[in-house]
Amino acid sequence: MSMLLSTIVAAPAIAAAILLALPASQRLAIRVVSLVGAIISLAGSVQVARLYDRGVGGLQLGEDYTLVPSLGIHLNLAVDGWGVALLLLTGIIIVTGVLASWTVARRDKDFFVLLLVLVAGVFGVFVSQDLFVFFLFYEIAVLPMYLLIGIWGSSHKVEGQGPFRFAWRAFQVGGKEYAAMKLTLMLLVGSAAILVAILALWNEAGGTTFDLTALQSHHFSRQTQMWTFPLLWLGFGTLAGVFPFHTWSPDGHASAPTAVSMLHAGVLMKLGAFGVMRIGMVLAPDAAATWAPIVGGVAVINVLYGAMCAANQTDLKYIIAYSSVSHMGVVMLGAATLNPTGWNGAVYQMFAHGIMTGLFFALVGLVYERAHTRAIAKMGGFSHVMPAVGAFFTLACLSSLGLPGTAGFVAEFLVFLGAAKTQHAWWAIPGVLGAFVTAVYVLRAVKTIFWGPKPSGEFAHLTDAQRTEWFAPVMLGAALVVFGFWPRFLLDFIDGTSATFLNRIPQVAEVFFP
Amino acid sequence: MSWLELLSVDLMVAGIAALVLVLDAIMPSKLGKAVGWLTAALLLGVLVATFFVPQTGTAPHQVYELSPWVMFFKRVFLVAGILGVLGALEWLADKTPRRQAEFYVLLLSSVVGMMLIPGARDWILLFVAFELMGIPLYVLAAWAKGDTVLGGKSLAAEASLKLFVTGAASSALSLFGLALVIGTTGSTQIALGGGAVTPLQGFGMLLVLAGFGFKVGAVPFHMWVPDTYQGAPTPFVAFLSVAPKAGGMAALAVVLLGGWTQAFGTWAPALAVLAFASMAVGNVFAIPQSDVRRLLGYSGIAQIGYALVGLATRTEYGVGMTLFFLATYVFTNLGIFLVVHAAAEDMGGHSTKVLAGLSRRSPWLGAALLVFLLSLAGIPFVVGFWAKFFLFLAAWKAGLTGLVWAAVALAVLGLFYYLSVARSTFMSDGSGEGKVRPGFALTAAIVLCLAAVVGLGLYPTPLLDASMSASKAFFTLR
Amino acid sequence: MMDSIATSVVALAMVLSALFVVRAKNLVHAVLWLGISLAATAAFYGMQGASFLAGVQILTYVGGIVTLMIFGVMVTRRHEGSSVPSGHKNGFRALLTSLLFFGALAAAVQKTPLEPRPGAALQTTPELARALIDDYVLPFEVASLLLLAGIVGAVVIARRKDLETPATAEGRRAAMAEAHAARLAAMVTKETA
Amino acid sequence: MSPLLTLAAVAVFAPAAAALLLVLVPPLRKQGMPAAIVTLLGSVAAVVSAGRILLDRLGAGHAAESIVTPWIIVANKPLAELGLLVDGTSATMLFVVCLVALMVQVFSLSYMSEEPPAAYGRYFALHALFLFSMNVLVVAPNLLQAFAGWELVGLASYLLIGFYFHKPSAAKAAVKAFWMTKLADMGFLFGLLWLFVQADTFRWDVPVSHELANVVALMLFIAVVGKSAQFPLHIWLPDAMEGPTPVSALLHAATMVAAGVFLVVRADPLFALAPFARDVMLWVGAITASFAALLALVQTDIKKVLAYSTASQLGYMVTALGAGNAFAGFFHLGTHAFFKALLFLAAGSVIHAVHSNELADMGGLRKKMPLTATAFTIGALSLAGFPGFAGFFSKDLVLHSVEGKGGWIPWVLLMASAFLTAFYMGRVLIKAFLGAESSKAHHAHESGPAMAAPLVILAVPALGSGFLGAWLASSTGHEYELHFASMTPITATVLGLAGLGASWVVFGSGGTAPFADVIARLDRESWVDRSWELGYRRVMLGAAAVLGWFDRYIVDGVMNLFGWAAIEGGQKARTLQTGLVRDYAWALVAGAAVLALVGGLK
Amino acid sequence: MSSLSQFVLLAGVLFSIGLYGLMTRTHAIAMLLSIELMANAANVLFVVFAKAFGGAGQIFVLFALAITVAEVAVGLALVMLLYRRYDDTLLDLANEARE
Repeated sequence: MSMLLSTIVAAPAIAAAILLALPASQRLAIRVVSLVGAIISLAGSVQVARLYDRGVGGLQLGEDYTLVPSLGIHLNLAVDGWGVALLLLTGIIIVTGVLASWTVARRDKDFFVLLLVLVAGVFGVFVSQDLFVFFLFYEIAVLPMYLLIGIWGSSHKVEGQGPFRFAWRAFQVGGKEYAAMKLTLMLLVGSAAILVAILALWNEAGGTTFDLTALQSHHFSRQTQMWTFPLLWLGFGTLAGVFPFHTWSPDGHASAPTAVSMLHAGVLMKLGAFGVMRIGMVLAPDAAATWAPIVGGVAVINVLYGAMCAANQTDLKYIIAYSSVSHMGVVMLGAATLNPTGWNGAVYQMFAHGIMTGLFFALVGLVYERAHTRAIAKMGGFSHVMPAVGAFFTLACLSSLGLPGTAGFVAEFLVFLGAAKTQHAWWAIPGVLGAFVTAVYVLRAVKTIFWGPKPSGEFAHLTDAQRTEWFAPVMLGAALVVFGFWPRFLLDFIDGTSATFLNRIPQVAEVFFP
Repeated sequence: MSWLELLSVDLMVAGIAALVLVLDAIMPSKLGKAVGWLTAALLLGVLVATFFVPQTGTAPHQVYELSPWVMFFKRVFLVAGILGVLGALEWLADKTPRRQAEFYVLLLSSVVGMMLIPGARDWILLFVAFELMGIPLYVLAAWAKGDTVLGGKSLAAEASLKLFVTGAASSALSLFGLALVIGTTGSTQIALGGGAVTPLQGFGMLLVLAGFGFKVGAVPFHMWVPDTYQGAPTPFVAFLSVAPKAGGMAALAVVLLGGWTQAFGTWAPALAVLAFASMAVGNVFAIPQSDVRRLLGYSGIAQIGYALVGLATRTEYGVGMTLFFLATYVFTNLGIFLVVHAAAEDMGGHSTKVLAGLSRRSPWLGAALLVFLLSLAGIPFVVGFWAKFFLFLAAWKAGLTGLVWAAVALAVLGLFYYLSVARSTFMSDGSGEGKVRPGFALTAAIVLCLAAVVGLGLYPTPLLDASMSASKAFFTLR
Repeated sequence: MMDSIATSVVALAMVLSALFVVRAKNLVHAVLWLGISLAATAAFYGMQGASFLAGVQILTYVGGIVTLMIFGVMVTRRHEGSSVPSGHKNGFRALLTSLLFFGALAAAVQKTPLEPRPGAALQTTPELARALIDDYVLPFEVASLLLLAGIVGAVVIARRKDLETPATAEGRRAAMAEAHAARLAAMVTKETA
Repeated sequence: MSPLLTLAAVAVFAPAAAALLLVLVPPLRKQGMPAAIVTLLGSVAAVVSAGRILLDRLGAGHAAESIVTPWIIVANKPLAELGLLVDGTSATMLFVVCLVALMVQVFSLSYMSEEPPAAYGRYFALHALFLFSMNVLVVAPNLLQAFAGWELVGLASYLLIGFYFHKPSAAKAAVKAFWMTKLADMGFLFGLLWLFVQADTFRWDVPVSHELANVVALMLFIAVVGKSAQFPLHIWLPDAMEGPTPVSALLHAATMVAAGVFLVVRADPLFALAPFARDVMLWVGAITASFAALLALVQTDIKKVLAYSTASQLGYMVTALGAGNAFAGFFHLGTHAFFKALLFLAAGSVIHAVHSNELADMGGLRKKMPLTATAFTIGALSLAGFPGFAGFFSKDLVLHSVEGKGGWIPWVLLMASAFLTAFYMGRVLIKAFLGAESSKAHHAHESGPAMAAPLVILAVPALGSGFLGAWLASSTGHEYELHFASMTPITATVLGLAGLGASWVVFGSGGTAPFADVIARLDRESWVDRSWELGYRRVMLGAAAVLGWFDRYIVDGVMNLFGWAAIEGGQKARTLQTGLVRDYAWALVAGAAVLALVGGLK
Repeated sequence: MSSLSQFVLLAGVLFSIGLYGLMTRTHAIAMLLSIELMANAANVLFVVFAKAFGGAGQIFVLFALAITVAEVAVGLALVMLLYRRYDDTLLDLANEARE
């Protein structure tokens, strides 16, 4: 039995444990330990991709440890093709995230501990083949966010308006604590819904095992599926930013420190979408088919609405945050297609958006650290002083608007194609429109921030990326282009797994896999 | 073998109490902290001894029945007693140096009472044990009678009187109910046997339930909880908040599931209502609280609501999960109160405002508090998560889906105030200066709790297996 | 017939004196009414054939507890004189709740057929004694521990000398008297408002 | 892989290698000149390969060679493929593109020499990127790859227009160009999606129903309208002149904007099945040709004249395509690429000399810059359709194909445009090269050999490529016939000469065009531009503002409402706990009484 | 109505009176008195039932008496504490915890 997967999951956790033992004054050691933990995970993920036999497909590299025998809970780890892609994503993001956090000054030990714990949870979710353990890791991945944002975040103020103005009295809207609390509570309301659904499914399958493979082979009654699926969809979907439960995301991402935004938008939101597909749609296939029109309908709202909201923002982080809402809509749209094209696209979009938004937030962090403002109206001509940042930002924008040659294109194209293939072909229209609106707001942002006359005054002496700051943009940018030009590096993994899962949806299986 | 052997553990604890009393009488002024250490050490010895004494057996006249179920509870109470003693040790020596021994005697008496509950098969024994558990608590709640409590107000009288008056009243209520139940059957055996429940018996049963409800702090018999938690000495509250609750739950289990099995139609709906009301009221009322002890009081009400859900399942599974919940609750809640106590002693108060910046002034205490809070909130890899999750599993399996829905939703609400405490202690920097340095015994107690909460969080199986086999024993023997 | 009249008289005494206990304005009177009620109860026990209990009732309750109460009232009274206000608030709410309770009980009694079991006999005093040291020896021992704990507890609480010197106690007393006046005033204004 | 395909691969990947090298090795790029050398090497390799392919194609008829590899896999089957397709069309286009690109790059060596090294390097890196992208499009074996190349050239265009990103006007123009083309590209994407959904392929020559063909062709045509600056999406092209002049020559005149025409030529099998789409193209092309020609008449900026002229000429090509003669459009594309590139480079030479784009700053340059003047004149005459020049042949073919279509109206419009073309080119010639010298022109002088050589080289095909029509037709599999004796060429020639003559009459004496005010207003306050502006600011940003507000204060407001309710509820609830023991007792008793009541009545 | 039912109701009346006192009294000792009434009513019930159905009702009463004594002892001590703290024995005074 290979220990590869458990190594990937445990490396960050062990690194965090070592950090706990280190004195807070050992600042370099803290960073090095964190980085080593992250790199081990990344290397492990790469190794997983190498070892995974695409020809065979299915679950591979399995490990099984009994956790709670009396309840049939096993720490059952294995990867499928989706897992490979998402492990790679997480590995890349955490390594770059650690590097992007090199300059965290306050309570840095705590910061890295929480960051590593969080990422251990994320890795865990992607390799868990036990529903309970899946949920366990899912929760772990969600909670450190509260502290990460609450302690290291940044605040601003939003004045109350509109009919619910009075509710503004209760808290400081826009503050980091508000953002952290809103994020955590909304996500945990989501987990509560998931929990109930899990209980119901577990109980109906006999109440003896949480093993996903076993649960998959159990055909749940249509009635159970019909009410558990929406719970799973909205529960996980809250993390994936499904409208109208996306509202934690802009505030959360805007308030979060760089690496946290990277991880959160880059990886955590994918956890939500992954959950909807891997748990919701696979375990409740009939309901998924029945609910698909609504899931897809909401997803296209997400795409277009998120893009339009982003177009209205003046704060750089809010732009990126809303763009995440929009792009996660693409993922959910892909999921709702219930065909291999759309599903490949959805998973690919998870990867592509993860990398892209990681790059975005890393760069925004760089800019913010230097300019100390996120109001794009105040910026201008930054390409004169930080050309590389400008170039990478543009690259991220291009992927974001789905330019061929970037990973974003492959993903969005597949999703739109998948959508067009369904009975609800109109889904593709708002989808593509959303991509256009994205082009409008991202390029406007590039123009405003990076183009224009050479900055003067306080911005005249800003510097380009330096030393460790280079890693994140270079790695992520390269990933965007490489996986954009040659998507098969990942698609070959993803494709086999999508097919396996879709086979479970009878209506779909008939059409695509006769 | 005398049947007294069945009670060896209880006798040992009573013996410790006697020893402490005698020692105090012989050399009252020389003992100092030693008496506390001695008590803790001896209790630890008893805890070890529980593994070597008879594990099963029945006393004559079916008054008492020893089983793994009973041993499980005994160990839980012993652990709570040890941690309670350790937690209070330094505070006692510092604040009330002249009545340390009495504190331990009363605490141990209460522990003896608790330990007798789960094995009781006769109403008289159960009732007396229940009161033995309760009466010392009235006194202990008033322990800080003379000194000015942190924050300026001495709340000892208020804390203990509220506990006492409501406690005595609920004793009377359950006595009246009991008269209705056992008077009409003519037997003091708890086991009710078959036959229909007459309305008068039903009336009585629910009065008894109300009386027990008081002890576990279930709504609407919970009103004393916040006031007492806030006013009584914190190290004692740490004990009060867990051990008597477990005792009350044991009594409920013995009576409802062991004795009145056939009459579930009468009490099961009421239990569900109590569970729901406790979860709802506890979670909602906790939100605006600024005093951490008071907040934890409401939190405790809510937590007991969850445990009641476990009992309401009426299944071996559910009871096992409840045992697991209670055992972990001992570590979690004792731990959190001890941390709050340690912090408050050096920071000068128990409000969230005063405790702000704890983790800056003492990183490990801040982290410990965070861990306990997360455990109470039910976040993974600390034991509270498993506890809640297992309960929900059992409840769902038993068909109590409505309660699970409510419990899950209210658990999220609970997060709101747990995180508020974390926000203050872990996130904000606060204004005070200086380290927070709890004494050795207190540190030891906190570390033990922390180790249990984290360790069981990572690998809950041993405790779960113990709980399940205890529950199994209970259901086999009843 | 005589029996039932006597029982009725005793019962009436029990109820009336109980009513006075909860309605008497003077606490000292209330305690004395309690004594009468308990004594009437002892008489009731006697009529029910529980003569041993009747004796115990007189000894512990009337002789012990009531005396203790009187003592307590006297020690804690604020002013010289025999009148101690016993306080009475929320009477209507309490009345309704009590009636609810009693109504519920009455309904339950109404619905329950209560026929004495033929042949059932009250335990005689020797039987009681045997039961106490045989069947219920364990609870008996536990009860002794309970009494011990009660005594220790009562002593610890009632004892005054722990931390205070007479001087500080005097100062505290003065301060408290002041605070008390203020609190009472506050309560009065709150009530009137 | 056959040698031919290997050559095609070289043509595609040599510029790609250059671009990649310049991206990955920043020092190389930042040095400036090394970057130019790398790019030029790539382009030379591409030109040589493309030339070799073209020679090979000379006698090969229209046989195609191709190779593909799976690019996107779905359900274990290739959904999309990448590859190379070499036939007459792509071979010709490849050569034209590579040659013009090389010429422009050589020209730029000198033209851009005043830029700082880093910018110089960036410029050439972008050129390499462009050439790669364009070649990807040209050799595309299917619509999807064509789309990829299509978008990538759009990117190159965006980056090159925004080359002077410190100028707000350039920044704005770049973004505008991208937005407008991207807007139109949605049509391409929808077309692709719909085609694939219905026909399950991205092949160029998929047999489909008329209905589907019409829909897909129309969708594709929307993209063509954007990329090839057809009415009403033409407005980005004049603004795109903010980019360096060689960029305008290459992207916004010769190659990239012609990609739209190339796409239609490539997808001819599809368009052949789509009569309705063709009708639309006919009209849109004709309107654009005449409208843009009219606007070209009043421009004072030499590059803008050429830009409108480009739009107008693209209109010609589109009309031809709409008329069903893809070859005419393709032929005109080829000749236009040469003479328009020549015109732009010559204009660039002038601009370089006088440091101004304004016609008013020029004048009498024929003496100072004879070579440039000659080159410009050749280009202008070719554009005006002067007999014997390249433009004459291709334009003739276009006009001929339109005969009788659409009730002769498109034909009339194109004829009018032919007159206008000659008229405005005459105007530019006269204003820039004849007449009195302006103060700025006084110091002008001919540029160095790096700028002169491309002019000379490009002048050759601008003059003579018209004679290659028959050969081109045979290698692309079309019929080609000259119709000198018919009405159309004669009318066109007469009108062209008349235009030149009229311009001599009107402008030779320093006059202005008739109705200049009216036309100028049509241009500056163009309702087309303003409509788009309005659409963007009012409709899109307006909707965005509304939705943004809705999200912040309604959606979020509802969430805040929950939080508020929890906090307020807690605050309200705590007053229930009075702290009075009798209240506690009451709760206890009442609770117990209710419980007992239920228990007793059960 | 049988005499047994009447006796049960008698106990109920006594208990309800105790409840009433518990809920209305503000003086700590008066509350204690009410609780004594309640306990006494329960004892009455025990005795009544013991006579009707046999069983260990009387034993229970004995234990209940013992417990009551302990409770009263502790209770009175607490009342003293209250008095010392507030210089009065009104329970309403003990309301400082809640803010």
